[in-house]
Amino acid sequence: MSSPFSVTRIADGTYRVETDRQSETVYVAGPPANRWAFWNGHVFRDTRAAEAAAAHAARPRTAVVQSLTAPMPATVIKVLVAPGATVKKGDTVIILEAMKMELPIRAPADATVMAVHCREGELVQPDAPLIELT
Amino acid sequence: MSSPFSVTRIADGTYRVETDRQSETVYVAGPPANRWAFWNGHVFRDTRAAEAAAAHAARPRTAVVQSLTAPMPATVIKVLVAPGATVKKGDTVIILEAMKMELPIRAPADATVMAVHCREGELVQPDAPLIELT
Amino acid sequence: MIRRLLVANRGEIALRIIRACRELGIETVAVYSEADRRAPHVAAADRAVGIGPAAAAESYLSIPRILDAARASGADALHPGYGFLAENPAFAAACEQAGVIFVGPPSQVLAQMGSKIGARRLMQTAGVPVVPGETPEDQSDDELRRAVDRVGLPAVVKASAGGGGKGMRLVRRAEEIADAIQAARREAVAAFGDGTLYVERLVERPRHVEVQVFADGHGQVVHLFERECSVQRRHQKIIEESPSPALTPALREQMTGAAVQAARAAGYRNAGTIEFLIEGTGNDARFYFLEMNTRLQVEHPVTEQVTGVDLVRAQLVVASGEPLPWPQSALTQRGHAIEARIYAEDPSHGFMPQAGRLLLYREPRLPGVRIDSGVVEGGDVSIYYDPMIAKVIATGETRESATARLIAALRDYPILGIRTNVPLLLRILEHSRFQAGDIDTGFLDGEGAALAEALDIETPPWVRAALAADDEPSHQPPATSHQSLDAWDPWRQLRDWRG
Amino acid sequence: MIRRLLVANRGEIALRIIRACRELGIETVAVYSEADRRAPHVAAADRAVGIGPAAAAESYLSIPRILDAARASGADALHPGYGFLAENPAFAAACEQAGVIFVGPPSQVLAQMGSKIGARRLMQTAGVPVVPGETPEDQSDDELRRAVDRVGLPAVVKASAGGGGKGMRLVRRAEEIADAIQAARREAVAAFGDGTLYVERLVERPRHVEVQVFADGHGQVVHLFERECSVQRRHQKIIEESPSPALTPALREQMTGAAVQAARAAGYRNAGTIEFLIEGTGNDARFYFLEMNTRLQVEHPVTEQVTGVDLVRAQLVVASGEPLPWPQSALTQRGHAIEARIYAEDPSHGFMPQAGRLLLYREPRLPGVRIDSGVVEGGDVSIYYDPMIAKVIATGETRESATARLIAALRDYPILGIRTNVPLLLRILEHSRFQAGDIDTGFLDGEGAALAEALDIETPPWVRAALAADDEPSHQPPATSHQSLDAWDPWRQLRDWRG
Repeated sequence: MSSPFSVTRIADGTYRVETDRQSETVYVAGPPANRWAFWNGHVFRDTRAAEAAAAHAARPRTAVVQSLTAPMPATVIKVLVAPGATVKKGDTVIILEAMKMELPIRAPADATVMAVHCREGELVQPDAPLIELT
Repeated sequence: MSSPFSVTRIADGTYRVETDRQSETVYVAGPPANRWAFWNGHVFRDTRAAEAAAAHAARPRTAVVQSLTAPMPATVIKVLVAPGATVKKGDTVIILEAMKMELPIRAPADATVMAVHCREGELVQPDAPLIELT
Repeated sequence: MIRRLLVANRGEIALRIIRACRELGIETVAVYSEADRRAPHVAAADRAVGIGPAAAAESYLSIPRILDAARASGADALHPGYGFLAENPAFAAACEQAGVIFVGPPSQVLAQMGSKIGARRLMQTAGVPVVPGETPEDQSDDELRRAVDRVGLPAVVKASAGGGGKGMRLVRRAEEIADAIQAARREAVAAFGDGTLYVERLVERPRHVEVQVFADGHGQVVHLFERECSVQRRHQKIIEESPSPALTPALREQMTGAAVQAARAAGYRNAGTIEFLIEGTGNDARFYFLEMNTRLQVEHPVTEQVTGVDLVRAQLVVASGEPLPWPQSALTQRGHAIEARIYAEDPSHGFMPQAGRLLLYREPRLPGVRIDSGVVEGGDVSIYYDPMIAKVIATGETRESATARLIAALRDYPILGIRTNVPLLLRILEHSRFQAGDIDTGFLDGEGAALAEALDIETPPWVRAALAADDEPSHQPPATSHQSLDAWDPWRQLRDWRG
Repeated sequence: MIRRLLVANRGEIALRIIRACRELGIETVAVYSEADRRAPHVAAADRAVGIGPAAAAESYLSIPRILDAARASGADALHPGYGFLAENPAFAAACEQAGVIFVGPPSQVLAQMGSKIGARRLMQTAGVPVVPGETPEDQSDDELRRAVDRVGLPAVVKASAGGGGKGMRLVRRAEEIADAIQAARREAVAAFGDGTLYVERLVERPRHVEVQVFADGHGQVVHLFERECSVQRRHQKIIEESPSPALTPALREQMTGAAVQAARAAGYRNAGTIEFLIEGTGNDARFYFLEMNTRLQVEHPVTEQVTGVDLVRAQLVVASGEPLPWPQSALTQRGHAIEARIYAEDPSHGFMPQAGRLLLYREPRLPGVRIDSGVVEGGDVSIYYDPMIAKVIATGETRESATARLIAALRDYPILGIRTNVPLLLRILEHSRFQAGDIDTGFLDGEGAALAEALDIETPPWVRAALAADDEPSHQPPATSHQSLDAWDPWRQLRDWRG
């Protein structure tokens, strides 16, 4: 890849990116699957890993199974569906609680519940699959 | 070794040292040969490595050769003696410059110059042997 | 003087209190839940006592557990911070009974000011303006109409039992009164089974301005000027400043005078805040008592910066029984200070609270910028407690320079691993209405959505270049005190990308 | 307004200037020697230009190289900081000729105030008190005796050509005059081949107190009160504070008035400092002009803290041709601020300068504590430049609370890898004479050795325990953004040593 930028690592996670006319400080952190950057008050998520995964997933498959995951560490307050149930788009399937707020997890489309991977009262981690729909 | 202290590492180089009645924060940094600690405005050098080296050096030897070393990164301004020369205790043998100040390196005892390991104008690092006396 | 103080809180405010104690030579005892075992406030205190599981109800909100910790550690005083039990009269009373100094007002003052009705009544007898309103004994249409006449137009007729906007009707013109009463009563009966109506003057485009007061046990009461807190999202303050751009000197004098009167009437002691709503501008402005906060406020640094005093230190001095360190005549308001609260939340996705590890967290170091925070790089933002992780307080000679400093600080404050409201804060501070000082409490609820939508920008090429450089597997781990330092060069030129 | 400014300096002052520019929207250009390629000021500026090898004479002191950098980068202004070329009239003149705004006074003012004799003469004509002294044309014994009478006792008779104490005699009583003249003349001839004698009043136990002044190009001159700088080691300031504990309100008024007069007489522009010596205390105190510093001082933050203004910002505003941002009537002195300078030197070993890598460097975060520094953990303290690595400025309501804050900050400021004067600073701040405000410029040269000797204490057992724990090979490297974070727990309980 050719780029007009000269990049210097000036401290842990800190990069100076320069051209002849410009110099910017960019902060980068996180593993490839969860990469973040900061510049001048803006935050960016690096989506290349996700894009690669999406490209991989784009190959034809016999059935599309979709996992719903927790967006952050949270406690499972309520599991509203059981495997085999059919749900409509927008139906709340699980309620999480995090930071004193309830977070409903909704079905992104009409679907059938394939599996439930969490229990009420359980503390779940980000990106942990909670439920699978097909 | 038994100790009445509970030690918890609370951050990189930072330790909380506790007894039932007391809790202190101590900072530690550096490789074993150059170990430093900080507590409550006081700085400590860990002398155990140096002591071990001294104990090792205490074994009988046929000739005692002493290296004089630079106390800090410095520039060699002047080398005043050549191998074979005899020097008296207190004689200046090398002049270093560091931080805009001259630092004379003096003979710790009457001695003969065995070897000179630096040249004028050279930048020397701490603990680098500059000259050997016997 | 207090000798050993238990800090019944966590996060940035616990650190703030511990630091004030250190300067006064007071020993500190932290308390922590299981989730906070490794939190910065635990490391900062002289000693620390575990008080239970992560859930606040079983730890930071448990009166018996906190009192047990105070007894076990031999603390002779307790600072509640803000939130949690800070305004709980039963907690203050329990401290008083246990012989532990509660750093705050007496429990009966907490009880009285905690009741909205009690506080309103007290203010009225003290001559402090309250929003005109009444629940007529006689609920006939005629009497309700007369009540509307008394409170003045525009007015709101609403269910006395209600809340949440149900059974509420706005009356702008006299002709609308009859219909409004009928409609409100119908909805009130339907929603609450009780048709009793309350009539209140509508405060239009209100600004939220509060006055810091301080009283000692020797009859001295002072004020420390005002804080403007109109930038709110759903009643949650986000940006606070002092002086308020909305106050004329005459209005300031009236409001601070009313606040001192209010504190005197309440028999107040220690630091407190009288919150007011302001309607109108300039010489037409009117102010109304909203409520009293019987504790140190989150936004107290704004006052510290413009007055040059240490409010937490003064709290400890006054709680020890000593007189206030300053007479009113010694207190001045100089320059301008603005505080922005950093929340772990995602403004682009419905302000969803964020939790996780701070992969990178570097506080800016700028002259005139103070950061009160409770987190460190590598630490976790937990799901259990308030999502506010830091406060940035900028001080300058003028409102413009303080704002410029705050903007510079936020642009230089990388927080990675969780989303925060920093990008939104910047959009607010750069907004023409904010810069003109033309903000009422409805500003953010009105404009916030548009601001939040505009937050995501295209990733600039220099950011892509830095991400690509960070991908390179070549670079070595950063220095630590345990590795060979000679091998490590934090400034190493990675490569020239021009090639 | 200035659009792009070249910072002709390094270290903390370069960072300070860059930050002020950022707030004003001024682009910054850093310069760096080869030794400073990776220094923090280079990273902080918008762009950076290399100007030569490590030796200052070939980089930071090279007028042509710095002007080349200014031209190449298109800078329309240049801030010299302090030290290096800041008070060099030829440098200011070169900037003026190159059409680059020099942020400081005009070159001819630098030239005049840089000459001790010229400055002294100017002050005398402006009516500012100078230490009485003269070199009589007629060098006869009688005329010299009359000169001693005129300057007053105690007096010093010294070689006019001399320095370093040679040919110097102290005269306390009139009877000693004849012998002193003979002895001084003999030594003067022997040492310098010139027997001309200078007679000067001896200032006993002098305090060093300076007044900050500021002048714009529109005829406005203000003062920003005083700084007390009597804690010095060999004329090197170590601790500075404002207000001075030695000044009565009357003396402050006289001195600040004299300083404004002096600045007016000098045709001064931008920020400057008039240094005075004070003799005696209370109402008997007298003050004498010592010299004028025609630049921003190292200790300027002390003034910023007590007056609430930003001196660097004002420098940039005034250099742009705008009027001073404050009339005298708007300037107030509130609270107390103390600054301690942290030097990389070893007080226990003859104050030998230290250089090396900062193995651990953590700045304390305390309310009311400002740190202006130019180093980072993992960075190198170089042998090439000034050994001052940071300034800690504590502000409080009173001298006692500011001192307590400064002590708390220094006790919480670990710097490992090189020795610093932090332990000595603590001993000075805790000294009864310092705490009583009873310090003259001889204090540290008198008591310093004893203080420095008492610095080394026995390693306490808890420090040994931490060192032993750090030996354990078991612990993992700290988290970085590049390693798996899940595996790392920075707060891991290492072990219980009670076992």
